[in-house]
Amino acid sequence: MTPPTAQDTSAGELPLQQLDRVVLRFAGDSGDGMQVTGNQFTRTSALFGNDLATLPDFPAEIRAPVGTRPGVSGFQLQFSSSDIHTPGDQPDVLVAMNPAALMVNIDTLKKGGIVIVNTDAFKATDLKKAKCDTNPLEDGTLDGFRVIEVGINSRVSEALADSPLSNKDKQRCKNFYTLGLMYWVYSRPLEPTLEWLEEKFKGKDDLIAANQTALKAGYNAGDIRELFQGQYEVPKATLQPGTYRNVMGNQALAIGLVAGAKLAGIKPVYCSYPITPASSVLEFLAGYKNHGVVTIQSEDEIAAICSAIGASFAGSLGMTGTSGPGMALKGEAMGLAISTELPLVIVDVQRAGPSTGMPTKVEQSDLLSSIFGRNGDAPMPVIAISKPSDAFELSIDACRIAVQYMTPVILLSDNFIANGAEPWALPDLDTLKPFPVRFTEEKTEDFQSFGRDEKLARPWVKPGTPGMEFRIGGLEKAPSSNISYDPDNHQAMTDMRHQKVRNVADSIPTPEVHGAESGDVLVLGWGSTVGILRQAVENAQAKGQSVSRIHLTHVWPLPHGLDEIFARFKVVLIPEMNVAQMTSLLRGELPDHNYIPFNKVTGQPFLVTEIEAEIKRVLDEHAGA
Amino acid sequence: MTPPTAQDTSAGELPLQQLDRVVLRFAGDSGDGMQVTGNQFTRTSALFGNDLATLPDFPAEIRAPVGTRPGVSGFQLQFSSSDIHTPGDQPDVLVAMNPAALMVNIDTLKKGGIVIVNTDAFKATDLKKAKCDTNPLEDGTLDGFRVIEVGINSRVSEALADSPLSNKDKQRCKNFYTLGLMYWVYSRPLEPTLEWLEEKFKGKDDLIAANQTALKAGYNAGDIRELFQGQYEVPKATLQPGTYRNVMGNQALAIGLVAGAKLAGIKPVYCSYPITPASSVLEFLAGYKNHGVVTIQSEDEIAAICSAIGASFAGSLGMTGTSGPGMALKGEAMGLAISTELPLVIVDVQRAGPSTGMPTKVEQSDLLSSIFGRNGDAPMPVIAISKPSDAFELSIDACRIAVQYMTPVILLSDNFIANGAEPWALPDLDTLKPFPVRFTEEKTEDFQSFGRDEKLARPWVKPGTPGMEFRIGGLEKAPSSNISYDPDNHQAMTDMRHQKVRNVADSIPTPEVHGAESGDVLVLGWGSTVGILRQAVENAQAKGQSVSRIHLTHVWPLPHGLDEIFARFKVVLIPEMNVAQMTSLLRGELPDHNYIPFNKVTGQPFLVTEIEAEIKRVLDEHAGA
Amino acid sequence: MTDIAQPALTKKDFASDQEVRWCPGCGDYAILNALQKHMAESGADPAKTVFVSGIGCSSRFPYYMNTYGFHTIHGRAPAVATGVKVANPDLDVWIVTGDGDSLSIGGNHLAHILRRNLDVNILMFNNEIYGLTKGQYSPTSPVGTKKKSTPMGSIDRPFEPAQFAVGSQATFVARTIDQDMKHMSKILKAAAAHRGTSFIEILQNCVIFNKDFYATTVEKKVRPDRTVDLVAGEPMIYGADRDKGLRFNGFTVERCSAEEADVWRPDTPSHAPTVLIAGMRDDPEMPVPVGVLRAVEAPVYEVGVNAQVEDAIATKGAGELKDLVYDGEIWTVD
Amino acid sequence: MTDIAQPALTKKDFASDQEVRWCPGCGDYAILNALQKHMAESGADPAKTVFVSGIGCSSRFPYYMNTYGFHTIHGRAPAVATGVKVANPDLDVWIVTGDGDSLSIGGNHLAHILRRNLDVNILMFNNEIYGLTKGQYSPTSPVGTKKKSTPMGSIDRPFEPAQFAVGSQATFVARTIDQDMKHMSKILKAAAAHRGTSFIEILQNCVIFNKDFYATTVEKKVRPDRTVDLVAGEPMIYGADRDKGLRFNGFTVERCSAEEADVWRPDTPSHAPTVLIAGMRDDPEMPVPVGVLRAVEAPVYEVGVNAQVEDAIATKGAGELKDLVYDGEIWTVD
Ligand SMILES: Cc1ncc(C[n+]2csc(CCOP(=O)(O)OP(=O)(O)O)c2C)c(N)n1
Ligand SMILES: Cc1ncc(C[n+]2csc(CCOP(=O)(O)OP(=O)(O)O)c2C)c(N)n1
Ligand code: SF4
Ligand code: SF4
Ligand SMILES: [Mg+2]
Ligand SMILES: [Mg+2]
Repeated sequence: MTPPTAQDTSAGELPLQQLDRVVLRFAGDSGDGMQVTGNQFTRTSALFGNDLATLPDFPAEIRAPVGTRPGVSGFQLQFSSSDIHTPGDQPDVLVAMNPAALMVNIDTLKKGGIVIVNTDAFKATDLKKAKCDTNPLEDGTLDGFRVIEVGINSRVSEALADSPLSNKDKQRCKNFYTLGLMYWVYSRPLEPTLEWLEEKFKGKDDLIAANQTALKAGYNAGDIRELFQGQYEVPKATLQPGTYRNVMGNQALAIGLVAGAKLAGIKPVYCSYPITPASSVLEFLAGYKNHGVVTIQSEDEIAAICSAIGASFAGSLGMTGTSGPGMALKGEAMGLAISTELPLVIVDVQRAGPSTGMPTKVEQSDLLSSIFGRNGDAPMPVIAISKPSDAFELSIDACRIAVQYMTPVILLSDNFIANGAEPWALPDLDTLKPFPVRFTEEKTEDFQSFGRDEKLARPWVKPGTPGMEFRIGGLEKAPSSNISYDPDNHQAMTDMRHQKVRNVADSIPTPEVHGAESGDVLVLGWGSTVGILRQAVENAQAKGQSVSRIHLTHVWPLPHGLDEIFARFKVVLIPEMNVAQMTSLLRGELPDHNYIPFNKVTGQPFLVTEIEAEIKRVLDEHAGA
Repeated sequence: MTPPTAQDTSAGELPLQQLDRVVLRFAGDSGDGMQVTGNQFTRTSALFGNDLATLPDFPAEIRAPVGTRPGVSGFQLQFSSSDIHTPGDQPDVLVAMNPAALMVNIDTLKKGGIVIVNTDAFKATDLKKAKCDTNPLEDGTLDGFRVIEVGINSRVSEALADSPLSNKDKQRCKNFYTLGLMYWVYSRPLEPTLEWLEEKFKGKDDLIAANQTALKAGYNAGDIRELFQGQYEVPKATLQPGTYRNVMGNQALAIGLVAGAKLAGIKPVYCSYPITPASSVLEFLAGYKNHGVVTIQSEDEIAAICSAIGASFAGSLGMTGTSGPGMALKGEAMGLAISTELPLVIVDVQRAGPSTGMPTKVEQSDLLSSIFGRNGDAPMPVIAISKPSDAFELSIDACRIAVQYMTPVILLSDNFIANGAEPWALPDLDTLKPFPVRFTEEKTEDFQSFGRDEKLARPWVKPGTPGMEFRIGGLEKAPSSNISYDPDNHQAMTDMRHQKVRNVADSIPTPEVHGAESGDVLVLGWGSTVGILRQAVENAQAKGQSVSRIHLTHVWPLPHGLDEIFARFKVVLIPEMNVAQMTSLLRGELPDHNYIPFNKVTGQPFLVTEIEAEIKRVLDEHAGA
Repeated sequence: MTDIAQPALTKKDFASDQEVRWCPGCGDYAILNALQKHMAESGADPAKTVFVSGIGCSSRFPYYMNTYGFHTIHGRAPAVATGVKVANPDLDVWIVTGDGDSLSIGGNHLAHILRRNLDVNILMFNNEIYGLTKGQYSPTSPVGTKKKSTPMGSIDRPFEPAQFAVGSQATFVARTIDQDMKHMSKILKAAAAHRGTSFIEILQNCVIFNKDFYATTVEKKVRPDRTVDLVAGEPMIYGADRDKGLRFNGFTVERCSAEEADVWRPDTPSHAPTVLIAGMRDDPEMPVPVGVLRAVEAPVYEVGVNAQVEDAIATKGAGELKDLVYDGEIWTVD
Repeated sequence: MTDIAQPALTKKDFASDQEVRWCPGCGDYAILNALQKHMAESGADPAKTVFVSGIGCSSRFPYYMNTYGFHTIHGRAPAVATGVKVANPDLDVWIVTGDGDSLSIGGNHLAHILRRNLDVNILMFNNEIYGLTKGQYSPTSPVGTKKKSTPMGSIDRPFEPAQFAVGSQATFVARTIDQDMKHMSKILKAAAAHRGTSFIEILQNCVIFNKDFYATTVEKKVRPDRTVDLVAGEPMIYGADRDKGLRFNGFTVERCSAEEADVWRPDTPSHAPTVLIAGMRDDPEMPVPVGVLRAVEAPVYEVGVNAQVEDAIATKGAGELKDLVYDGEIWTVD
């Protein structure tokens, strides 16, 4: 599909203003379809050619009571004609479908921003459900904002007067009316959504017609246009040339795991027990059976990792995925995979903890437990995805490391990445380097089940191979794989396991420094903070501050070259969504540098402004030093 | 009982030589009763007034095949007329009941040491079982040692010619014959063991008589005496005045947990699933029911910790205990205890890992996983026992911290402590400070289930209390205990949980520096290395080296004052039985010092000489700096 | 256990101040309602009542009861409840769990609490789906269930909860229906009266992810013909006109006329009648049995545990710390 | 599954080079012996045979078989074996476990593998004790067991393994005795022939920590009168003189003369006969049933899982990576 044009031929009389970027937030009840609205706006903008970033924000409950604050569902997106890396700190425009949505979101709206409210949803009962003692439309709550009041319910009823749908069903078209309105304001084409509706409701013509009518009605609501004092246009961005699609983190991750197994030339067996926000990895993979993907929904997380280990033992690529509480359960079995040196990919889509914590909120607090959270000296590589679009590549790399080094690998993602969607510059698949597994099928003179290649990986023998029968287990073993309690052997095996994991660093690139190669402050990040840190650092650099940035994807072992890079900066500033875990790690590993942790543990991503302010604070404190 | 005298009135003609200390090792088949022999020698020496330290060394199998190397059971002890802190690096004397025992242990014997062999057990079949191609008595294996050959089997048969026991049963008295022999050599009294036998076999007069006869026959074996060229005496040590008993680590720990609960004034509920080497904590506690101790043998480790959490929720003191693999399973539930802020004591008797590892061998490799091994930011205090005799005090302290701070606490021990026995200078029980729990029974104006006292502990409300009903769980909560997804609340609660654990440092002493307050090298240890490090550092100090020593019991949070202490030394040398875990921890926490890790991961304790050599190496490298 | 006293408290007194957050129409509301009613009617003391749950939509239950409550971790409620009850046998402990919580991750703890026979009540909300994680099949979903993680249909044969429970030596097993308030109340009362672990499966409607299962099995319109309410000592009769019956024929259950129906005896020592009757679930021709499926007497775990402590004290005397510390061979150094 | 071929390999070929390290006299030796014999006689291919175990004395088993072997972690063998079998259904997978490994920590995985009905064989060595950890009571120890952790006797009511297995929807349940080589061989053969999960409980003598249990139940001298060997299609007869019989009477089993004995039908659709017969274990007057206690047909999990993959390929075509990556709405920027 080629991008449609943004021409609104009917905009005639009202001014058309060009904007570089806009942050838009849709908020309503979970039943109001705000995720669909947001996704449609995103899709249309992507097809149009904007750069963009999104932030869906689900309620914790499946269906919280209608109209209540916990039931509010939100979707924020930033679309732009230039490079952007975050969904934006503060919306320029807030669409609030009811009082609860207004109250939950109004604090984030930019001073002077636009708020579009559905006045039909501000009746006394609505206010009560939202726990508003007074009407926020009247009590001064909205002072300082530009308020655009639209009776969306009535307008939808009017527009759909002729539709055969029930009243209730008609009201379910409210989100498309709103979307139409916003399409007009931002000069977006209707076609992509009109087409999407036909696809989506195929066979249900009344629904297609009603939603399309509502969309157009919103778009054409002439009288409302006046309130906006004009239309805006956010021109196409000059994006990196290439082929794009939108992708969510969990989906890109799932595709990456399949790709990894294909590049290894073996069957992927993904075993998992559902848990928010990792469940959809299982669900995506279950849909890829025609790619030879085997999925097992296990009875619990322990069974899941154990079955994955069994699959790897049998010569497939065992994989498992979960979130924090499930990770805490898998520790013992991770030890088994480490001790038996079997390849395994363990996905951890992090969420806010400790314990059950806040399952739908973001956090990066499983870093140290990923690295250290098992009994004994039990080292294993850990990789951290930064955004949906690199989930593909890093998942492949996790598979590569697993089979090349005969080791379990942890692949960290988080809630923000998992459910966030962004344009993915599709890779040229021919450039992907295969890393085919070569099972050992014959015994050479000096063959040992725990013999070593140049990477220190042991040979992988596949059960079923005649003459190669062997036994392994979690007890300490001699190179022959027989049980050994020999003291020197235990020392040697312990050292071997450590060194093997350290060796992984030889196969990963030193991360790039963005900005000057030396200076006052180096901002170091990992994981899903990447866009925010990039934006903040670019802003700081634009102000002439001596700040550079580095982002880690391979967090254990650390890549080579960091010591030299850190040495070129006065301080290394480490913003993290946890209590200074990366800081502890780096101090333990590369003790000779001045690390400054900057932490936020609210279940919400950092704001660009927060990072900018911290950079400034650190510069003030250390630049002179 | 008052210590019997050491006078051997029959020693007459042979010289009596005084020794300061002796290291003795009994080794035989698991069926040979070497543990009993060792324990009797220990007991007699303790009653006599020596200082001593022991090292039992069990085979991994319950009953390995008779006569094989894996079936060898050993018991080493050092007894001394002066202060000692270790069972000794190398035995002066080795008693080897069969070829397997000889082969497994001969390498550790001091050059020129004495080896006593049971020649009756060196027949061709015995040699085959022990996988000896040639007879070690003849092939030069024993060159450089003083070999004393005794046909123990025949001598026992002779001595018991009149006993009505079967031949097989007679041969089971071999160990007492051997013990008698060693009693003579080291001028030990027979009475304590003669009495013990009467107690032990009460009602089985034939057994009593036979064992007593064997013991005396060994003691009186005049012709063997010649071979020893005399008798030795290790005079009483000038021990710290006080009342003593021998105690094993797991027993002292169990008693400490009971004491802790008594001092807290609440019922201890210990829930555990058996695992080597933690099982005997459960077994000891199950014997203390008349102290109001409740024990539950749970279906697994997860159930065990969960039941303990339930017990604490109900107002008892929940406790659980396990070893490495079990710890790895408890992570998720630990998070629940952290999130709900319930008191709980979690005992981890460490063993060699990773995975199943070497269950009967020692290691200190659960340090970092104890501190970091759970999803989310999930801080919890960690205490490390150093030796059997301080297990009592530190177990009490774990209980104190748990109830005073409303937090789970990990209490680390290890295999070496658990099964090691040593004289315990019994505490004056009147000096133990009670820390009675005060349940909150009424709501003050500002009562909140997660309100805070000056320590930041929340109030403990006991179900059953009228009018105080509340709900808790693992989801993030507001101070009211209601579920909260509020971002600021999560930040505040996360910070609170961290600060509360940090506050524990206010209630623990800064550890003492042994030796000069400043200097070149500070040797830092934790856990069961204490005796070895003490000996090594004292030896180094005696040589005039600039070395001091510090030993941590509270490993998380770190006690106050370490930064200042470390700053007074050029380097901090950290010997550990793991891969530099304490070093990583200290670098992360107190980054400004020069830490040098020194690691041994063989499943065996350090030798004093190894530590001395490393101290020297470090001094050579850094003293000039 | 509690004597039926003059209800001093009303149903409302058992509602906490927390907003209930299940989906509109969810069967959980009715169960909450029934429980609050039961508590009031049985004269329960909120201060002595504890609800312990795992994780799942169902497991949010304790937050809505104005009693003590513990929302623990997934699958572990029986283990936590064991600690609560052993520590304080005076508390009236209720476990609330889902089909995933209790039979997927928590199957082992469920089995063990049943064999130990603690005097607690287990309410297992069976909606044959994982609700909270948004609709994956569960260990009670029938073969062929097409849900998010099984686009081509599930393969695993389901557990039959009553059979699982008796296979774990349960002393009390019952089944009821969220929408049948009267029946639920009756079963709750019977469970509360039972001394030992009462396992109650409640067929519950997840209107969002699995309402079809419910509609074809126990929804009001199909219920009379699709279920049979088994009452101890009464003939096994069902049908809108109560004209249908069930009888045993060797090791099968057969449909028959009401007159020919056998009498139901949930106190039969053998598990056989329970597993036979519960096995009808596999057969679409047969009604789903509800009511008390098994009720036998057996010693109670927490009673035994605490009795040993008392016995030990009675025989050895209440231990003093010094007896433990100053024990065995003691010597003095001056 | 394997056709009985001319035994090309001998029993010895199935012994690994590892020294066997159980206590002298341990019943595990006899079982190892029986297995090696079975493998040789059934013409098994060592390269296609995998033994998976948990942790315990029993679980050391794989080290002694000259096949592929995986000594995993405590209680998890069924989960590991599930992965092995699903990944490669051609492998002949045997699980070796103990009463603690399978019914204490591993109860849930055991239950789930049974309901899924993977085509594997489970050998559960029941010595009613934790051997490896030196003698604590287990979930199969009778009430009142006085061992290390229960000086005043255990309180928990034990599981009855066969009842637990059928409660978990097992399709094949059998019981045999370590010292009865002939019977063991017969049962191993039957289990190997069964398509689906075969659960075999082997009464095993732990001579160190629990030999008394064994002596009073199945030791050679008491065996003829204390056990009954149930054979499909044959009357239930036992006794040294084979003069005693068993018959069903409603929901009870009664002793009777050999002539009056009922015929044993382990393929009865209902679980009832199995739970009835297995329930005799509670009654010291009744013999312990051995033999095949249940054998029914049901679909096999790994077959279904892999068939879905094949079906998907057949209907959608074998997927190429580009189909996944270049999927959905694609646009280009030049
Ligand atoms: C250790 C762990 N694993 C997985 C989850 C995710 N999870 C929460 S509830 C649930 C299943 C819920 O199903 P059910 O018990 O049937 O309850 P329902 O929501 O249907 O009432 C799962 C898989 C979790 N919270 N913790
Ligand atoms: C996670 C974990 N918990 C506990 C243990 C200790 N453990 C090893 S085997 C065992 C029980 C063994 O009993 P059983 O399964 O009956 O085997 P047996 O030794 O009697 O053959 C226990 C508790 C362990 N190895 N791992
Ligand atoms: S998802 Fe289903 S079970 Fe959960 S609250 Fe909604 S309707 Fe109820
Ligand atoms: S302890 Fe018991 S089960 Fe284990 S090897 Fe010895 S006799 Fe066998
Ligand atoms: Mg459910
Ligand atoms: Mg056992």
